[in-house]
Parts: sequence; structure tokens; C-alpha cells
Amino acid sequence: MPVYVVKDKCDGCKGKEEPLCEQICIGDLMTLNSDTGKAYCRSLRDCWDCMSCTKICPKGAIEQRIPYQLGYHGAKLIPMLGTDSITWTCVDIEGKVERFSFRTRNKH
Amino acid sequence: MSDINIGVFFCTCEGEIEKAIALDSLAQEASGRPGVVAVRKDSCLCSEHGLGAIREDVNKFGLDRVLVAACSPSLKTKEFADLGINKYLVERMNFREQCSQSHPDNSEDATKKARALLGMSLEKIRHSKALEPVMVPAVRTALVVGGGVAGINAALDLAGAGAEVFLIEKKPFLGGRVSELHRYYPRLCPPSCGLELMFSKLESDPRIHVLTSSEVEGLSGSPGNFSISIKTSSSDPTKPSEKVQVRTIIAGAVILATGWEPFDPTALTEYGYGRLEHVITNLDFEKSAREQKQFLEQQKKTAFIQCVGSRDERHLPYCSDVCCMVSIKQALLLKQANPDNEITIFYNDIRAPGEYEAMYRQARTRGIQFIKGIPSELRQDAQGKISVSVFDLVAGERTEVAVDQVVLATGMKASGGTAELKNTFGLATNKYNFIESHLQCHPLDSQREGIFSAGCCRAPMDVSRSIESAGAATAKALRYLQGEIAVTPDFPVVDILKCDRCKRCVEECPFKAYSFDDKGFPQVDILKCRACGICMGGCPLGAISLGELSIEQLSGMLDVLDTSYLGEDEPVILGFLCKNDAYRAADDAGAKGISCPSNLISIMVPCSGAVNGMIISEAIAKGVDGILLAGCPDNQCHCIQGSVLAKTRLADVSNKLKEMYLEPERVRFASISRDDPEKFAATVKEYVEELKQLGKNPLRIQ
Amino acid sequence: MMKYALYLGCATPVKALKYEISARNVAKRLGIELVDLPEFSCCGFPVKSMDLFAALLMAARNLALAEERGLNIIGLCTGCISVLAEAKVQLEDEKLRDRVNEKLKMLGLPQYRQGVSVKHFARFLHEDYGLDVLRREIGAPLESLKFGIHYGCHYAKPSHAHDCFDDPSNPASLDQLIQSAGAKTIEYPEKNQCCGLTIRGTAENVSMKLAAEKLEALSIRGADAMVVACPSCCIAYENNQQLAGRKMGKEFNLPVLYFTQVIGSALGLKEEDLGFEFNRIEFHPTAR
Amino acid sequence: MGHEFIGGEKLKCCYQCGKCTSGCEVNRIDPSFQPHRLLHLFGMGALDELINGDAIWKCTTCFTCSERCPQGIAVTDILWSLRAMAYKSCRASELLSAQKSALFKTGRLYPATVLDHKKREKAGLPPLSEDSSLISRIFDAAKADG
Amino acid sequence: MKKGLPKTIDEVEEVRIETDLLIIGGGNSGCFVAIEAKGKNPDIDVTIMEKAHIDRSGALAAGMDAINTYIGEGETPESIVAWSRAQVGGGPLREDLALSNAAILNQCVESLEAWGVPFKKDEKGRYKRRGRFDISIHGEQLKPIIAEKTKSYNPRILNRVAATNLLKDGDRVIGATGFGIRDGKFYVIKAKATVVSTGGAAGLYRSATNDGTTSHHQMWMNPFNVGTGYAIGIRAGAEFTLMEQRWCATRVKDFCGPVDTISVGYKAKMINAKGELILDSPRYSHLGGDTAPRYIRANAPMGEWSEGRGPTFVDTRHLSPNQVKDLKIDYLNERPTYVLFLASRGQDPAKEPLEIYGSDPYIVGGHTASGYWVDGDRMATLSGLFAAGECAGGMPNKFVGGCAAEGVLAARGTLKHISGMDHGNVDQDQVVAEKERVFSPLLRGATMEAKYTLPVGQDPRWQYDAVTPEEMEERLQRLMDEYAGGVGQFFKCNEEQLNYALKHIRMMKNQVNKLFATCLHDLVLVHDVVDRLDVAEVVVLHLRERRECRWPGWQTRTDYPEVDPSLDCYINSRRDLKTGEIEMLKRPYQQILPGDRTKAPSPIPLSAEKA
Repeated sequence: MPVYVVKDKCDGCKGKEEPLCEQICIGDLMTLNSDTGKAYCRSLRDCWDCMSCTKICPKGAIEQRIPYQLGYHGAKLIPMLGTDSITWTCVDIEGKVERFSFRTRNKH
Repeated sequence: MSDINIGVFFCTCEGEIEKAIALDSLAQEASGRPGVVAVRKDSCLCSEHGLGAIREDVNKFGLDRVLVAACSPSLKTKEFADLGINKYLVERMNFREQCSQSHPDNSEDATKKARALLGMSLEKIRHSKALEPVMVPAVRTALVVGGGVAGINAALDLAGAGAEVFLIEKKPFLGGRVSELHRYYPRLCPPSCGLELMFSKLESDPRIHVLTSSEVEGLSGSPGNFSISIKTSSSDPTKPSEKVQVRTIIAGAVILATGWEPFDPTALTEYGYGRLEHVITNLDFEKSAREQKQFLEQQKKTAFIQCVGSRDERHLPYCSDVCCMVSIKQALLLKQANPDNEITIFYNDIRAPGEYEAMYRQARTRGIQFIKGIPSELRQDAQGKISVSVFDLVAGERTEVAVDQVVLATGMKASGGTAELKNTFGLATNKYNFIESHLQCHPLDSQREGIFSAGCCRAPMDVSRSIESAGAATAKALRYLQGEIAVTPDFPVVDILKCDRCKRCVEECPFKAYSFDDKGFPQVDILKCRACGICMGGCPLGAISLGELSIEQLSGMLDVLDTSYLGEDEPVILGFLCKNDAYRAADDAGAKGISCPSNLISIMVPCSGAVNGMIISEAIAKGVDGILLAGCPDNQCHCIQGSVLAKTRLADVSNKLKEMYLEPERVRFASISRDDPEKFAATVKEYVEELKQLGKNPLRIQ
Repeated sequence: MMKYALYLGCATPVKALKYEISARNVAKRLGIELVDLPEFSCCGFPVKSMDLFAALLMAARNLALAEERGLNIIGLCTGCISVLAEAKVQLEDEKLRDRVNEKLKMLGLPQYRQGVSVKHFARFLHEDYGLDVLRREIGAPLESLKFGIHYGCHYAKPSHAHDCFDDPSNPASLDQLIQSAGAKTIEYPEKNQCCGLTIRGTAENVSMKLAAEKLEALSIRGADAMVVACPSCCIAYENNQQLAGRKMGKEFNLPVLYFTQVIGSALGLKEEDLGFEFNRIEFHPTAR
Repeated sequence: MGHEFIGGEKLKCCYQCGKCTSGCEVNRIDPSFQPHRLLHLFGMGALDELINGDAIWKCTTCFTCSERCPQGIAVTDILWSLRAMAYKSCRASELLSAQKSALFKTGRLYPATVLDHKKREKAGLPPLSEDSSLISRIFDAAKADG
Repeated sequence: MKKGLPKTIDEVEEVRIETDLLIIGGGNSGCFVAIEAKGKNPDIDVTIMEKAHIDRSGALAAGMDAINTYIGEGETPESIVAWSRAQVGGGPLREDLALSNAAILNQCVESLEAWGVPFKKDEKGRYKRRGRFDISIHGEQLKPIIAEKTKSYNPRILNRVAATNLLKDGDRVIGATGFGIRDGKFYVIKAKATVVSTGGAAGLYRSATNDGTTSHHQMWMNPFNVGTGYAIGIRAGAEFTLMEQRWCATRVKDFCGPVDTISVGYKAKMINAKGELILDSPRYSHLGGDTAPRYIRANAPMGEWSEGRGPTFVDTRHLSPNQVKDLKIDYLNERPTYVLFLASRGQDPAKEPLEIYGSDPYIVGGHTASGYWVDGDRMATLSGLFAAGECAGGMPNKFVGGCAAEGVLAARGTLKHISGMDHGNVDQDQVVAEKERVFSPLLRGATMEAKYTLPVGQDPRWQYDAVTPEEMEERLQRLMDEYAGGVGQFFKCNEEQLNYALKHIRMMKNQVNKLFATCLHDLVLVHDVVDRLDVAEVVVLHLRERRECRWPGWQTRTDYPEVDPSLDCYINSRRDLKTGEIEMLKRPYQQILPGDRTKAPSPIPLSAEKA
């Protein structure tokens, strides 16, 4: 499942090494291009679309896609992480927008 | 977790608050809330009687949280800090300035808003923690870099205040630029006398250790315990520096007095310095005057040209501050030495602040000519006479004088020493390479805690002001030289259970207060930290919290915020207001009776840069219609880049909103300066209207 | 063989044949190939007073034409050169450049891509050809002669346009050039003074006085001739010499030469190859 | 404003030190010409006075003032802007109108006479090309704003 | 971030750690091992070796929408075990393990809520049940929350270190070796006890949705669980059980995501092309219809396809808009991109039923019973080696809750074992050989890069005269699919096919020394495929050994279509360390809970369902 990093949003987490997406990727796929200082997915084929990187990216710079072989072009799924909640926006290929907002953590 | 005892105290403020807010009904509700064991209403809580009552209840009910509904938390802070309970367990609700006073004409809404505030504050206070100042041991030793007049005075003052002082100077001897002068103004006394006095004091004081031919090699550690390595080369000029000695000094504070360098006017070729004979700089003048008696006495015509290189886009874009007075001083000296000396000063503006005006007047009475107009070039004839042709702006006509010598009033530029230290100390400098500080509010601070600047490494200034700034810097430095430093406990704490070591906080901290622990987790040096919360605002995982205001508290407040407290159709704005400017402006709005929509609930933050994107997202997700982040204008931010970062982060959220097919207008940044309550009120009004146009936050409807 | 586009401008080919002739021959003698681009037009200097953008466009046009041929520009008129050079600097601004290129396209002209250098012939000899190399070529050094150099305002100004190659307040390169021809040059306060030709039509008195002052300064100092590097200046000092004298009640008889003529004769070129017949005040370097 | 004000940006920074006028050759001879005053008037927006007056035509464009202005104001460029404005409101000097007609006719400031052509030929110099429409084409292009 | 790679083996930096308890795999059960061990005895030194980052690793990486095993009102540990036994057609199933697990199951599940995971509640404030033992949660942050809890006990966490083999001292396991995926170092970790909790094996078979290009990993289980936990045990000679009991499940078609969410959670029944209710059809009703064992239900859709009644669906057309929304939220909690998938098809479940299909087979001992043969302490047949979660065999239907409980039990086992235990002696020769084995692919890679100049713009490694891990992985997956009963063959296989598979697996094993890597990430891929080969071999041997059809779908032998009563036992295997051969053995079934093993006591009516 392809993930794409939007260049001008990504700031490489400023730390110059191991940005959050690289830290979190379960497949060791996200990594930093040391020339551009931007992250990228080193092997689209191997992504399992868990969206951990997409969710954790503070700049909202990572987009998840469905392989065309399986789903048609134009659908979007965008997470917005709050402190204890997550809000998802899903847009289907006809442009229909759906939103889902729910708790992900309880207060202690 | 209602195993805590909360007391809620309402102040009617002699009716001022109650006239708009139905306190009794709120009091009743409060008493019903979990954990609330005491509720009291008083006509004047800040009075001895009122405070007494609170203390009483604290004991009687064993309160471990106190909630005060009264005036703005930025007022009466001392009074409400002393309630017989840790002051961090006392929460203030701004019922007056930002509620009753700002919605005077609508008591119903004021009460509704107060109710919302009550709920949020009750939630916030659950998560408050008792905090005590942290005492950090500190040495009583100070380091002064630079043996010029500023450095020497700083050393003397520090020693005078009981500190051990190391005074280090690059050159083999002390005295700095001053020792190159012939006389200082305004008293026209020779530097030597003043310097010799200082030198003898330096020698006689056992607490002062002077290291000449010495340079700073590196600095580590933090305020109170800086460790500075210093290289001393053989001070004997005859011997080459074969025996170089490196030592380490532990110092609690550092004062930089690395001075200035003269501007070299060769660049302005039209004046032919170095090409034409008898064209000299004001510093050359001092030298000659010091070395050859007849230089002043022997009769000649002299012209001074002001602002050579200074106030010049292409050279020193700033005013060098001293040149006017230096030329006047030198002109006077020439006159004193020989009344027949003819002197013309070509100036643009004469700057003679304060009592210096007297010297300026004296110069004019002594018959020194002042011509407003800057010559464009100098031409020398065969006899060596220099003709100065200028358009006299006052007379409105051209005049030409032929003189024997021309003195170019050249200015001051930042010294190379400062530039070197910039790197070794990791300091910031302004665009003219002088040591950066918040010029207006913290002129003596560098951007590093515990390191201060005095004299011309800060900005061009004359001898008396250098000495003055040395004294001031000393006073600042003393905080770190008391043997121990009390640090207010509102600094940030990193939750390493959440932290993923992305290093953003380390990169964004304007005061470079972060370093890494052995596991690679960021740790804040509480002495370098200024608790601006920019790290808290930036942490993508919400893993950083300030002592006074934690992510947990903020998200807790959002949990209980009823987004329709004004009814279904009224938009709700959550305002994060910088405590330095915006929040106080908001208070003033209330105090001045400028009414302000009750749609805004404000949260005081140390800096707009302290607001975390996750909190904003959370608020939007919870159905808040608009987020107003109000901070200082960029160039006024006390945390240097706080408001700039805040804007970038806000931009990230609004981009995200756009992608989510939500209105990016739901987040907004406003620069509100402290003295502009009108703008604050107007901004809120306007925003409310705009949000009404936008309609409800779609996530609120869900 | 070094190859350059020769930028003549308007004045030189009509008003200053001796300059053009001498320049071409000196160049040939030194092995510098100067290519003529018939498409070259006016540099835009006069147009500045009508429409700065149109002027910029004209300059850009000339730059682009040379660039298209892959040739750097060498010029004889200080005015033209400073206009072209200044345009180069202005066109470092991308927005402006795009706008200009768009117009050039409209005119069916090549785009300007910042790939061309612009230098006055004197600067070229001084900087690129090199004084040492030149000295080696000098066959008939003019030891006995003493010249007064007039640079002309646009020779080194505006300095940023000319990469500050010479001191705008006290230029020296032309002196050094002439000195390398063996001759002496005169230091005089009025050295940097303007020839005044540009305001000949609008402020004749000023114009004449400016010219006269300089002619006088050099005559007093016993200059054998005045050396110039710009056709306009030459007009001011040579063509108008008597006029200027009369206005100021003076008699001047100061030969005015182009630096190329001086260098040329020092290189041993024949007078006819240096356009000496066009000198209004007769002068024969070898005769003295 | 646009390109008419190339160099005008810094105008407002002028603090009237008079260095421009001090160094002005023209002012030395004709005191009525005072660059600093032109800047002042320009700053005050007294465009008519400037455009209608003849001062702006007295500048030799020697660049000395621009070179030395401590505020980096391109005085000469500003004068050109003023002239252009004057030209556009038909206040151009005769000289300029003369130059203009020459330019528009031949594309050169100094049109070559038959005699000139002969001379050049005799001297073995390459012939001169003329383009009667070039300048107007360029002006049109400049006007047609993109 | 390509680190400077070693030119020689000696250049590889070595890290040596001595710890009391080594946990290989910091997923759900691994974290529970650490938490339990540290909780019970804070003084012991615990080390977690994790191939990814414990904040998001293992099967829970993407999140979870439900806990499939919780003993709710009216149920008992016995009833869940009986149910579980029936789900696998009466076993074999280690009832001893299952009962001990069930005893602590609930407290593990409840602790998750205490740590901050939001659980859905019914109107009475009880956990919202969606099936008999299923409860719904908002588990988007499930793994991060477990990770935070783990960190709070401050174990040594080695993120981005992949295990390569177990260290042995005679028959005793004394730790493990691994390599740093980021730092390129070789880790030698001595431990008094070692727990294997790396999860199961995905990617042995080609997934039906794998089109080679960007959809290679379009599968249900986390594809980075490659069976390393099994492989290191196999290589060390531990005994394994029921490796033939493959998890072949019904999954949403073309996405290969979970389907219980819909079928169980929203009572959506399976239908075929004709619109018939599949399980109510005479073909299945006698097997129990909706309550038929899991493998029957899993196999049903593929059965329909193979008999020409595909496509097959779960019928969601009865769902209300709110239910559709909840359904999507459930997916967002577990596999968010399924919602994206529906959007990319412009599909509304309330209008069109959702297509379903068979998944590729997985070896996941948390779902079926494959894995290490362990004793009551969860200790494997090698002393000092423990197994938890999907690695522990003999006990199916653990899922999230059960795996967590296994972690707790394994931890208790290790604590018993550790007391008074020394560290044992590392065999230096083994370490040297292992280091060579692990890092030589990098050296080969370097030679390759030195040898060829290659066209830019494409992955040059394809041009090299050697084998890339991707190539071998794809070969293995195709082989298994076609010859070892993959979804492409409707899960069916026979003796000949299996022998063929075995032959080719061994050919590949002879070529693993041709595998090469040009960066540390490649090195991970190399060892992934090496481990998969070892697991695949054992799986095929087990499939061959079970000459019957005990769980059609999970294990279907076309040449032995009946159940053979003589095989009502565990089929186990163990590598003979001398010969290197894998020997097969049988172990008898021991029934503890009385009654018909194939029947679960009828479900108690759920108040949740009435509501």
C-alpha cells in the first residue's frame, strides 16, 4: 500500500535523523533523505497501511493510498489526532465527505 | 478521582462581579460538584477578612485544592498565593475583567460563561500538582570576559558584592580601548587617572583574579555552575607563547564585555583616508593628542566630518552614538590648547542627549562652526591644503573651506572577540553582530540564561554608559552567585513514556535549554529554561507539560467544555492568550468596560508558542467553532520565536482542516499588543461574526 | 584567439571614427577577435528619460542577442556599457527578468538567460588581457609623453554595475593602462569631473563650464594631450573645445585622444591605422 | 508605480544630509540645481512642480550622488523616473524630443548621413544597419503590459 | 539513512548484554510478559528485543476494534474453553493450558481499560458484547497505551533489533542473538530465561490480493510478523505442535481485512451469488450453520466459489446509517484503510453487500493451535525457553485477551525458572558462526555493488548476479500457494503437491547463501525470507503427516477426504540437531472437560442482543 510524503509539508521533524515516521514504521520503510531532509517510504510495495506514520506526523505530510489494482483513484482518508481523540475524514471517489470523531484514550 | 477536597470561593468584588453574574446559583451548582467540600461567597476576598476566611476553610475542611472566582489571575497574585496551601493548588477564575466587566449588559450570558469557566476550572484543578521551588547549588564565582572599562567595573562591582571574580583579557594588559584615549568627555579628564584607580582596586582585592593574554576556549554546564576552559599564553611579549596554560573555571554567571572596534573609513574612498595626507580618524586624533603635545597647540584649521560610515546603509547602518560628542570634545580640546584654532564640524544631526547638550552649547559659544551638510568628497591641492566643499543646508548655498586637517568621525563596530564568543558560548547576535537581547525588556540578557553583556559588545556607547551597564549587568548576574539558585517550578517536564525522541523540542527551544540524557531522551536544564512552553507547544506526541499548565489539564478542560453553553446557535471560541500581552489586553478591555462577546473563553498561556497542535485539534474535534491564538507581534515576543512558531503550527492545523473539508478560518492568530484592548475586543467581535457566517463546526453537530 | 561581440552603440560609428578604427586595429594587433552584430541597436540610454522599462527592454535585447551567439560583450562607449551592465544587475531579479523575457518573446527575440558579460574595452585590457601581457607587446613606449586621463562618469559608475572593478571616486585603471604604454599620467583634483555633454542641450552654461574647467586644469599642468574612453566625452572636449574656451574667455589647444590611439601607437601601429587624421587638434606621438 | 520607480523604493529613507548636493558638479555651477531638494519634493509628492520645472533636465547622470548616498538611494534613477513622467505628460525637453524623433526614425541616437556612410566605407569599416520600426515596436511591447 | 556498512565481518560492532529475562518481540504478549515480570519482581533485569518500535508493533500496530475473548455475564472459564474446543472441531486442544489461561483472562482484559483504552459499554454500563465472547473497544491507541505501561516499569527496550537465533548451552537456551536494524551492530544477549513472543508467520503464502506491485502486503496479518519466533525454535531443536492447523479465514475481498467486525459485530450473514444464505444451505446446516466451527465458516465462501456460486458476500443491506457509521468506526480502530477502500470503490454497505473471499493461510498460534509445545509454565521443550502469544502452541482462540494472558503466565513461569539460575556459558564458536551467517549478505551486497555499473532510476539490485530477498520471497509464496494448499488452490493439497513443495523449499534453502543486501533494511528482508523458509518446511511436513481432513479449509487433503480417528492427536515435530532432519511425532489428546468435544454448551442469551 503506497504512502506518499508531501515534500513541502514534511520538515523531517527538524531532528536531522529518525523523524517520527521512521521511528514508528513497523516495516522499517519510512526513512529520511539526508540530502533533502525530507522523509520518504523506501518501498511502497511493502507498506501494510497501518497508518501509524500518517497519524503521528505532526505536519500532516503523509498521505495513504489504496493500490489502484484494488481501489479507484481519488479517495482520501485523513486522520487528525487530538490528545484523547481522533477525527477521521473520508472522501470517496464521488467526493462524498464523511467524518468520524471518537475517543482513543480514557482519562486516568 | 474525587478523593480530593476542593473549596470554591466566589468574590462579589463589592457587587462589581455579582451585578452581572448570578453567583448564588453558581455557588449552589459548585457545591454539588464531585470533590467540592466547601463553597463560600464573600464581598471582598482579597481583603484580610476574605483571605482569612479562605485560610479558615482550608484548615476546617482540609482543602487540598482552592478555586477562587474573582478578578483576573494577573492581579492580586501575592494575596492569593498565601492561603496556607501550596500556591500551585490554587486556581483563579477570571470572573471580573473577562466576564462580568466584559459582558456588563448581558448578565444571562455572563452567567452562562461563568458556569462554563467553573466547570473547566474544576477539571483543571483536579490535575494540578503541588510544586515547590527547586534549589540548585551555585558557586559564588563569576567570570568577566574583557578587560576594558566595562569589564573592569563589572569585576569590581561583583567583588564588591562578595563574589569571587575571574577577569580575563585577550591582550597582555588591561584597559581596553579607553587606554587609547587622550581624554574622556564630558569632564575631559584623562583616562589614565580613572584607570589607575581601578587597577589599584583590582590589585588590592583578593577576590579578583586577573588573567591577561587569556582567551575563553569553551563553555559547558549551566548557570550557577558553568565550567569554562581558559587558555593563557605567556604574558611576557618577549617570550613567544611557548608556555601556554589551560585552566578550567567554575563560574555561576558570566559577564561579557568584549568591547568594540573602530570602523575603518578607507572604504569611503571619496574621503581619501590613507590616500590624502592629514585626513585622520577621531581615534588617530586621540593617539596624536596623547603622544605629541604640539598636535593640539600648533595652530591649524580643522574640519570634522560626522557620520563617516555610521548611519550608512553600506557600512554601519546604525548610529554609533558617541561620534558627535567625540568630535565636540576634540574640537574643544583644540580650542583649549590654542584659541586661534579654527574648527568646522560638518554634521547631519548632532546627538547630545541629557547633560551633553551643555557641552554642545559650550562648543558653539567657543566659536566652533557647525555646518549642517555632509561633504561628498575631499580634494587636496598641491600645497596639501584640503578643500572641503559642502552644500550648507541651513544657508541653502554651497560653501567651501580649505583646511589643514580633516578628522573623520568614524563609528564603532562589534569586536572580533564578540564574534568568537558567539560560537564558543552559542550566543545570538543581532544583525550588526552586537550581542542579541530583548533590547527593550531584557537589554542586558543574552539569549542564554546566566550570561550577560555589558559595554560596547551590546551596542555602541560611551564610557559612562559602559560603566553604568557594567553595574546593571552585575546586579543581574548576582542572582546566580548566591550559593544557590531558587528556580520557580513552572519549567517543562518530559514524559519519557510518551516521548519518541524526535528532537523537535531540542531544535525549537529558543534558549537552547534542552540536552539529551544517556538514553537519548530530551532533558531540560531548568536554569537555562525560561518556561515559555514552546517545547510543550511543539511536541508532536504531547509528551511535554509545564508545571503550571499541563497537556493533561488542557485536554481535561476541553473534555468538560460544553460547546453549546450559550445555546445551540452561538459559536464558541476558545482563546489561548499570551500572558504577557494578549491576556492583559483582554483584562483591560473588561476593566475599561469595552464590551466583548461572551462567545470567547480564554485560557492564559505563557506564550502563544506554548499551545500544542493536538490541543487545537482536540478542541476542534470537541466541536469548538473557532480557535483564537493571540500573541505578541513577532518582533515583540519575549521568547524570540514564540509567536512565529505558533503561526506555523496554526498553519499546519488550518491546512489539515482544509484537507478535511472543514473551514481553515476556524483557527486564527492575532497579534495583540498589551496596550490594545480595543483591538482585542474588535478582533473577537469580528471573529464571532465571521464564525456565524461559517455556521456551526460540523464536528460539533455529530 | 579570444572572440567577443563588439558593441559600438550610436555615437562611436558616426561621431568617433578614430576611436572605432584604433580600437579595431589594437584588438587585431593583440589577437582579440571582435565580431560585429548588425542587429545590435541603441543601448537604451536616451530612452531612460522616456520609459525606463522600454530602456531596460532595449538593453536586454542587446544582451540576449550576444548571449544567443555565445559571445561576451566588449564596448567602447562608457555610457552604453554602464547601461547594459546596469540592466544585467537589474535583471538578476527573477520577476523582472520573466517580464522582460516575455516581452522579448513577443518581439520574436531570444530570451535573456544571464549568460553574458559586459565590459568596456579598457577594463577588458586591464582585467582580462592583463597589463603585463600588454607591456610585453609595447614596441614603441611613449616615455616622453604626459597625458591627462579623463575617465568619464560611466566608466566606473554605478560601481555595482561594474562589479566595483575600479574605485568610483578615484579610478586608476586607465592611468595604469596608459602608463603601461610607457607614458606618464597626471594626478589632478578635477580628474573625476563630468564632461557635461549630456546636458549640453538643457544647461549649456554648466555643460561648457564643466568641460572648460577640465581643459584648463590639464593645460595648466602641461598635459601633452587628454585621453578619453568615451565618444561623448570626446565630443565635449574635442569638438566643443573652442566653443567652451570662447564661453569662458579662454584659448585651449589640447589634443584629445582615445586611449586606443595611445596604446596603438605604443604598440607601433601606424597613425593611419589609428585614425589620427581625424584628430581635430593635430597630434603625433612619435614626433615629440 | 511599477518600473517607473526603479530605485525609488528607498526614497523615503532620505534624511537630508545633503551629501548628494555637496558632491554635485552641476550644483557647484548652477546653485539652483539641488538634488537633495528634488528628493525632498518627490518625498512630499510635489510631482507637478518637479515635472514642470527644468531642474530634472539639468542632471548629467554622473552617478556621483547615487554612489555616495548613505541611505543607498539611487538618486539618478529617480531623476530618470521623473523625466519619464514628464515625457509622458508631454513636458519633455526639446533635446529629448529631438533625440526621440531620431531614435524612432532610424533606431539610432546619431543617424548616419550619406557622408558618414561614405567615410566609413573609405575607412574600411562595416556598413551601419538602421531599423526604422524597432524603437516603436519596443515601446509598444513595453506598453502592452503582461 | 544508509549507515557506513561493514567491509569485513570484524568491522561489525558487537554488543553484549547480560539480563535475567529476555523477551523476543515487544508486541501485545511480549509487553505483558515484561509488565508481569517487573510487576512481580522489580529487581530483575528485563530486556525486550523488538524488530520495530514497541509503540506500534506486532498485530496490534494498526489498532484493534474488539477483544474476542472475554468471559462476560453468565459465562465461565469452563464455558469459554468448551466453546473454544468446539470452534476447532473438538480439538485437539490443550485444555490444561486453556483453563489456566481462562482463569486470568478477564483481569488482563480489564487492566487494558484501567490503563486508558476506551471500552464500549452497554446501557447497563457493562462491556458491550458483540458476540458470545466478543466485546467492542476503541483500540486505535491500544498498542501505544500498552507500550507506555511497559515503559513505566523501565525494562531495557531494544527497538529495531531483530532476533536471529537462540543461544544454547547444551540443551538449555541461554539467550539470543540479533542485529540492529539501525545501528548495524551484532547483539549477543545472555539471559537466564528467554521468552519468544514474536507473533505468528504471515507471508508464507501468496495473498490473493497480492498483485506484485504496490499491493504486495495487502494482507490481513501484519506482514512483518514473518515467523521468526518459530524459526529460531525450529533451528534450535524445540518441539512444535499442530503446525498444519493453518489460519485460513474469510476476509473482505480485494482488501483482505478482518470480517468478524461485520459478520459477528453486525449480524451480517454470508450469502452467495444467488443470494442464498450460505450457512443455512443444506451443505452447511448439518455442520451447525451459523454456529459451525470456525474453519467451516472460513472455508464456506471458497467452497461456493470453487463450486461456481461465487462471488460471495456478507449481507450488510439491513444496516441502518448509524450502524454503517459504527461499522466504519470499528474499522478505523483496527484497519483504517478499509474505510478508504470502501471510499475508493464508492461503496455504501447499506446498499451493496460486501464481497468476501478466502485469505492466504497464516500460521498464527493465537488463533489456531500452531506453535511451541509448552508445559503449564509455558516453557518449551528446551530448558529456559518460553513461548507466549501466537508462539505458544496447543491453544487456539486466544486472540488479544488470551495472548495477553499467555504473556502473564509465561512471565510467572520464567520467574520460577530464573530464581537461583546462573547465566550458563556462551559457545563462542556458535557466536562467531552466527555473526558470519547474519552479516555475510551485506558483504555480498558490497561485492555486487563493486562489480556492476547499472542503469540509474530503477532498483539496481534486480540486475545483480545473485538473489534478492524479494525474489526469493515471491518464489516461496507462489510455491506455497500452488502446492501447499493456498487460497489459489482453495486450500486443497495432496501428497504429491506437498512433496513437490518440500523439494523446492529445500532447493531454495540451498540457495540462501546467494541472498544479498545492500543496506541494513535489505538485511532485514533477507532474514525474513530465511526464517519463512524454515517455517514453511515444517508447515509442509505437518500437512503431509496429517493424512486426513480434520479441519477442511484449515487443512484439506484431497487424497484423504475423511477424518481419521487414529489421528485424533497432536502431530508434533522436532529438528534432530545431529542430522538436521525434522522428525515427526505424535502426542495423545488429554480431555479434561467432560462432554462432547464438538459441542459447546448452548450460548446463554445475551442481554446485549435483546437490547
